[in-house]
Amino acid sequence: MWRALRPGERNLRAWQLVVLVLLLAGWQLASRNEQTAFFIGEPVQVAGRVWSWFLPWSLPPNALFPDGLPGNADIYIHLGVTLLETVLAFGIGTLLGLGLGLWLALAPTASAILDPYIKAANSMPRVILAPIFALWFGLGIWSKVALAVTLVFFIVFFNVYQGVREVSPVILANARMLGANHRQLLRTVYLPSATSWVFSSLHTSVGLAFVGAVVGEYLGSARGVGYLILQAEGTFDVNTVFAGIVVLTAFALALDGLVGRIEARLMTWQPRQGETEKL
Amino acid sequence: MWRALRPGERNLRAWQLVVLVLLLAGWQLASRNEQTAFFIGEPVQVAGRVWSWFLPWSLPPNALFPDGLPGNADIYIHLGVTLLETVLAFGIGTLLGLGLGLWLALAPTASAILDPYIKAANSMPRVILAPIFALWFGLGIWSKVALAVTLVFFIVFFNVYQGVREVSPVILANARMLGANHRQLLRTVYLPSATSWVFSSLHTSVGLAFVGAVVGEYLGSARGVGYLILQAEGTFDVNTVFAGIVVLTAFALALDGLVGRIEARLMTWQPRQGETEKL
Amino acid sequence: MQAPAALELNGITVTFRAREGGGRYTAVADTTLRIAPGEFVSVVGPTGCGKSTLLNIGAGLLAPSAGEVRVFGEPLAGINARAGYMFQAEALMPWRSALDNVMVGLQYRGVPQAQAREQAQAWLARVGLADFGDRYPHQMSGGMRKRAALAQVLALDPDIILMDEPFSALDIQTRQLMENEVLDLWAAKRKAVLFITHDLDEAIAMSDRVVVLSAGPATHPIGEFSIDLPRPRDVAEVRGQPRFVELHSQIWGVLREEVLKGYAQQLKKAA
Amino acid sequence: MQAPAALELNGITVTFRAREGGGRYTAVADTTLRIAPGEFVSVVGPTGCGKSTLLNIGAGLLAPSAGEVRVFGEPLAGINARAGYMFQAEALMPWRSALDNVMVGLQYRGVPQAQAREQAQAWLARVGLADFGDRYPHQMSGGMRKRAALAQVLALDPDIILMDEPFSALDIQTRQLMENEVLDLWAAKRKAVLFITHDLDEAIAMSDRVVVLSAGPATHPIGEFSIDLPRPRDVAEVRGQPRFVELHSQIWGVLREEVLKGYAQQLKKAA
Amino acid sequence: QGRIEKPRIALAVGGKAAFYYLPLTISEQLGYFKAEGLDVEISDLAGGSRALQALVGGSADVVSGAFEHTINMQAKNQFIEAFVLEGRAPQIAMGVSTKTMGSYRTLKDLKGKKIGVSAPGSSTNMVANLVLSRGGLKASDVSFVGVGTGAGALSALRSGQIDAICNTDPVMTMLEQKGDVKIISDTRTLKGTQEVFGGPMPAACLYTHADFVKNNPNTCQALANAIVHGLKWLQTAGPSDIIKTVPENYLLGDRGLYLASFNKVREAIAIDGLMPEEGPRTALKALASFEPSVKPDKIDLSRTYTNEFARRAKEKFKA
Ligand SMILES: Nc1ncnc2c1ncn2[C@@H]1O[C@H](COP(=O)(O)OP(=O)(O)OP(=O)(O)O)[C@@H](O)[C@H]1O
Ligand SMILES: Nc1ncnc2c1ncn2[C@@H]1O[C@H](COP(=O)(O)OP(=O)(O)OP(=O)(O)O)[C@@H](O)[C@H]1O
Ligand SMILES: [Mg+2]
Ligand SMILES: [Mg+2]
Repeated sequence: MWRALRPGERNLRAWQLVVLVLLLAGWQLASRNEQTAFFIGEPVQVAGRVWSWFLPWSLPPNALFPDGLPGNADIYIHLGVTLLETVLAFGIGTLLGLGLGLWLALAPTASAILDPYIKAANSMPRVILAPIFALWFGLGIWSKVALAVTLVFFIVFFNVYQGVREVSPVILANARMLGANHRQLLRTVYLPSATSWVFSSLHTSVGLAFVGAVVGEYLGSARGVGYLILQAEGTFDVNTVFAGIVVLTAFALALDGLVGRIEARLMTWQPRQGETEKL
Repeated sequence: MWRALRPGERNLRAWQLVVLVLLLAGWQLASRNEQTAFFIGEPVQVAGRVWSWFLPWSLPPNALFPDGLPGNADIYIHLGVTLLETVLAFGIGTLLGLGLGLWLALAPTASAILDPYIKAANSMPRVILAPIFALWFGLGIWSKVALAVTLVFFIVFFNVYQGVREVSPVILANARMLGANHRQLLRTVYLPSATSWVFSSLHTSVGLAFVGAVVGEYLGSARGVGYLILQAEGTFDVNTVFAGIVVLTAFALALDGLVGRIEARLMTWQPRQGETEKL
Repeated sequence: MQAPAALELNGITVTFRAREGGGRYTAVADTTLRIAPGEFVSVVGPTGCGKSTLLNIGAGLLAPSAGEVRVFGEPLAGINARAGYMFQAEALMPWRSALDNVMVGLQYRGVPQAQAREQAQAWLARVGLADFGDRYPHQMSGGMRKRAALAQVLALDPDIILMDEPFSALDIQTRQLMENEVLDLWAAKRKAVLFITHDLDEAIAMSDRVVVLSAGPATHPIGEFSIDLPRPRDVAEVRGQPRFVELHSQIWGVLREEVLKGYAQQLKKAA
Repeated sequence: MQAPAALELNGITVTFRAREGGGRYTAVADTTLRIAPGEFVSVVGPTGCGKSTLLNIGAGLLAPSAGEVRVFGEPLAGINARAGYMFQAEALMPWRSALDNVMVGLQYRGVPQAQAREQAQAWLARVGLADFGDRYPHQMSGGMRKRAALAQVLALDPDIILMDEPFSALDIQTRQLMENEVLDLWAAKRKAVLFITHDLDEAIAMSDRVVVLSAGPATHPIGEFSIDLPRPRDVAEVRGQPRFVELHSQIWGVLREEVLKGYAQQLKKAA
Repeated sequence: QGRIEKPRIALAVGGKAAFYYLPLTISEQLGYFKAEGLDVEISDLAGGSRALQALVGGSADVVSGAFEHTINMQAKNQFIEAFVLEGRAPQIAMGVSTKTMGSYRTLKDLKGKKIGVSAPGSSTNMVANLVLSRGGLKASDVSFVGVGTGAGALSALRSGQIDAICNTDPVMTMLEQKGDVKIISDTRTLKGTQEVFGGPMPAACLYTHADFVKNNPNTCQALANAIVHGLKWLQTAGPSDIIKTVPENYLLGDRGLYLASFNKVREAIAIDGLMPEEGPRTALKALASFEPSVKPDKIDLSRTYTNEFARRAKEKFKA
């Protein structure tokens, strides 16, 4: 009995669902307290809001939603903007981080000189930079992309930098003896060897790309999920705030899943446990 | 001639100084434009503000400061609060990240179940959570610490998690054959092997701990450097804003230097290049 | 009733999933091997046949696809706690100096620090590394690393010793010194030893029994030879004895054929 | 005028900074070694004496503390581009399959993909791994990895071949096959070969000259022996020749003494 | 009326849902901007100062924000001009917590207490300063805590982390309704404004660079027209009209509350978009007392606003 229920590969999804249900139940319970509900909303209302955002079908008034549930299907433009910003920021930040990380890891003098400046840049509160980005990039999507890039970039950068320096010296020496030039070393030794470092940073930065885009919108924009959240906060509509967070989270997970897939494909060479086959 | 000037280990500091001077000069030049100055301030004024914050000696009116320069020496309480928050957040976030990262890396089932939830948590926009932290932890330092912890934690977590999984299988098998129990494996194999991963994440998170603390203060507080910055923003005093950033950055670099020292000490075992001695 | 074997591999089969979706590779097929307490068994066989795989099974690091492992009569689940295993690959912790590496097993056992250090230092001296205790692995030569690994395993005084080509990176002279060291230890404490080597001289000089494995895939023992040379032996001297030469040519005959068979298969396929 | 040596180490001294602040360790002291084009030179010496260090110097991977390296008459700065180096440690890229590992050098040279693949496959077959091209290094046995590394180096057809104990992980039979493979290649293309081994038989059977190094620290050559056995040789057969046995005992005499001296030093210090 | 020079207008506002900017929302919702031939994109930012920054940075053409900003910016040599007024009182109220300051009697009791303001340095902070100065207290006698204008402000007061609060609506009405605060000063009414500022205090307005006004008179006229049109509509609108016009999600999920708040601030909404004669001077006085960098003798108030557009708009919508 217990063995069948025991978490394992088989019933993984089931267990994840259990955790989800527990979380939702806890949330619902906590929201029974009026004051708390004021901050964390109610899951049912949040679900209702998500419904109205995505679906064009209205529901008549019922027990859960005394006012009924309009089916506005009006989130798509906001969501589209936010996703676009996120994906752009993720892509640009990753490329910049990779590029600069590789360059500095392979150019010890440049890295020694620039080191304090990069660390200084990383410790700047980004929120304060938002107006400057607005100045440079306008109030459109690019200022949000810039803000999110500043989050993604550093995470990727530091990991790539470290990853490259962790390359096995023997493998590196071997490749050099085999006649690899600088570019080839990069492609066949540094990059593959740093892959697991890069992916570790990508997992963190997927989330932060969303955070950056939303915070950017939150600080000033005309559309986007962050805009919806800001509007809702201004009107004490905490359910909408959380609906926004829920929607974003779902998309963040989807993007992360994509990253995970690419990772799994690139990392087939790694030894895994249990490669013997049970007969 | 050129050889003496060429960047190298010897004249590293000098070159860093050159970069600094160039940056400052660029800043000063850019701030000649009134409109730009509104956003980026003027380095000289910023320096003056830093002087007033730290030093008790006033300067009489002069060419650079037509109004003179008061010596208030009044930043210490704010700085103390912010540093305390940062260090607490850095410490707590790192410990949590290490602990949970180690645990999940070594408990594959738990990690598989919790995986989406951790990623979801990472992609929540922290700024929006600030009011909730204020509710839970009050408006004192702890709500800021909490905010900064949410930034530090995930970065450390993801790197520890990956670092532990990258342990060489042979070394792991060897330690197990030598009779290491779970705790000993952790201490003698997983942790040392993940050290470079951990430190890579610490370099990123030093900066983010500051960011978190300042943003926390920025969203509601009675003192701290973030409070000063916010106050200055309200009155469009951009020089003070940048003075705040400069001060924070200096301290972030100092903290990072400390981390670097510990790292260097723990990583003596790593092969370095050029271990032969030139006679 | 016979005393239970120290290590008993019963009908072991090991099949690897070769790659994603792809086929399988059966490295070892239906192999049975018993090592009595106090017995010294050597395993020889063509390269890539499955010797290390067998040792991994005996150490409990790899679960067999079929078959059963028993340690002193008990079925083995998980790591074989009574065995010490000297790996073929390099397994020293790069973040610990030679001395610390030798100490680590003792520390796991809870031996007090000072005592552990003393024992480790003594073991380092026995393998000729007394002066090199403070070197990190990357600062040692290949042979020095091997010897440090040997000291690491032997310092723990395990009941079963598994060794995978322990001396292949050593020069002949050092090798003989090490061989004698191991033989002395074995003679004094009567361990069960499972020893993999490519050097037939070494196998014969040291063992009570030599097992010859067939070429892969589906490796299995194809010959077992009892080595009835008198003990104690000195590995350098024993090679001169006529019985040694006789055993050598017997085993060599079996082995040579096997290797050539495997290689011919390869070449044929390649052609 | 003599033709310039293919590889020339002139008065090489290598001193390692032992550790933080701590003392130094002079591994190699004032060693001079010349390898003519087309010459096959073996280096033997006690373990840890500095053989790999010398090879690293010749490959340009390590800068000597004093002395000079010349390649075909040119002073060497940086990597020795005309040399192929088979490392003592494992140096295959774990993220590439065996075939891809053998191909990688050809790809660096800009050989077209299809052709590189074909050549690499041919080399894999020559080292008996035709069927194992799609294995990743962790899926191969120790000996298979060594052979793949050999194929990787030889596929590039370098002018100078540096090999650090290439065959120590192979069984005798495979080893002889590989030795003959290398000798054939060498005979056909007249490479300069610098070959490190612990197996004196191997050294004598293959080389034109055997250099014996002293025990460390401050290793330097203490004997050089011209091997005047007729070519072409078959490594298995040559061992039976009386001249072989004679050379063997000559070199062995020098070597044995050196190893014992080094070891005795160690033991004395430890006591 | 001439051709509109710049029909596409980027308008920035900090916290659009607030009552402070209700006229803007009304004009937008009723399509008055479109009616004037304008295509206005309203960007909502996290605070009035960010909206101003957007203007200075060039990413916004026009801002709906507090009039003081024009003075502030002149002190920094940037000439910004208000051209139509939306609010004639700052709509900021100050109250003391009934929980921690039940025994409050005079302003002196606030000495050493924690006062919540929306953000340090903001207009709520300024109002609090002015109120305190009437009780003879200096800013350094209390400590100001930034609590924002959202849910955080409510919980900070209710949980007793601050002893008094100076904030805008709907926060103040919400606290008032639940009996959490006792209002001690109220600039939502004209009378309260007079008390605190010593004169009429202009609040929200549309402002932009003086150059922009000069170069785009027709555009500014169209904007002023739209706002004044909205103001006119508000004069006569009943509660149900408001509820119907304002976007659903602005209604705080509680129409009763929204209307209660609306009634509180109704008086503060401008009537005709004209800047009162005394207004700029009041603002300058208040600002100078709060911020040493603003030197009253250096400010040319006539360059901070123009009534030209509002006057014409008023004529247009007289009917
Ligand atoms: N993880 C794995 N996946 C697939 N095949 C594997 C794996 N590990 C080993 N093999 C295969 O199993 C066979 C036996 O390998 P093993 O390492 O046991 O050989 P060995 O006898 O120790 O050889 P050597 O003398 O060269 O060390 C080889 O063909 C190898 O390719
Ligand atoms: N990076 C280093 N730092 C300090 N000492 C080193 C370093 N590398 C090598 N040594 C020392 O130099 C000496 C020679 O090492 P080397 O690897 O050349 O030996 P070797 O002759 O190849 O031995 P083996 O036969 O065991 O491979 C050894 O004593 C070793 O400890
Ligand atoms: Mg093996
Ligand atoms: Mg070596």
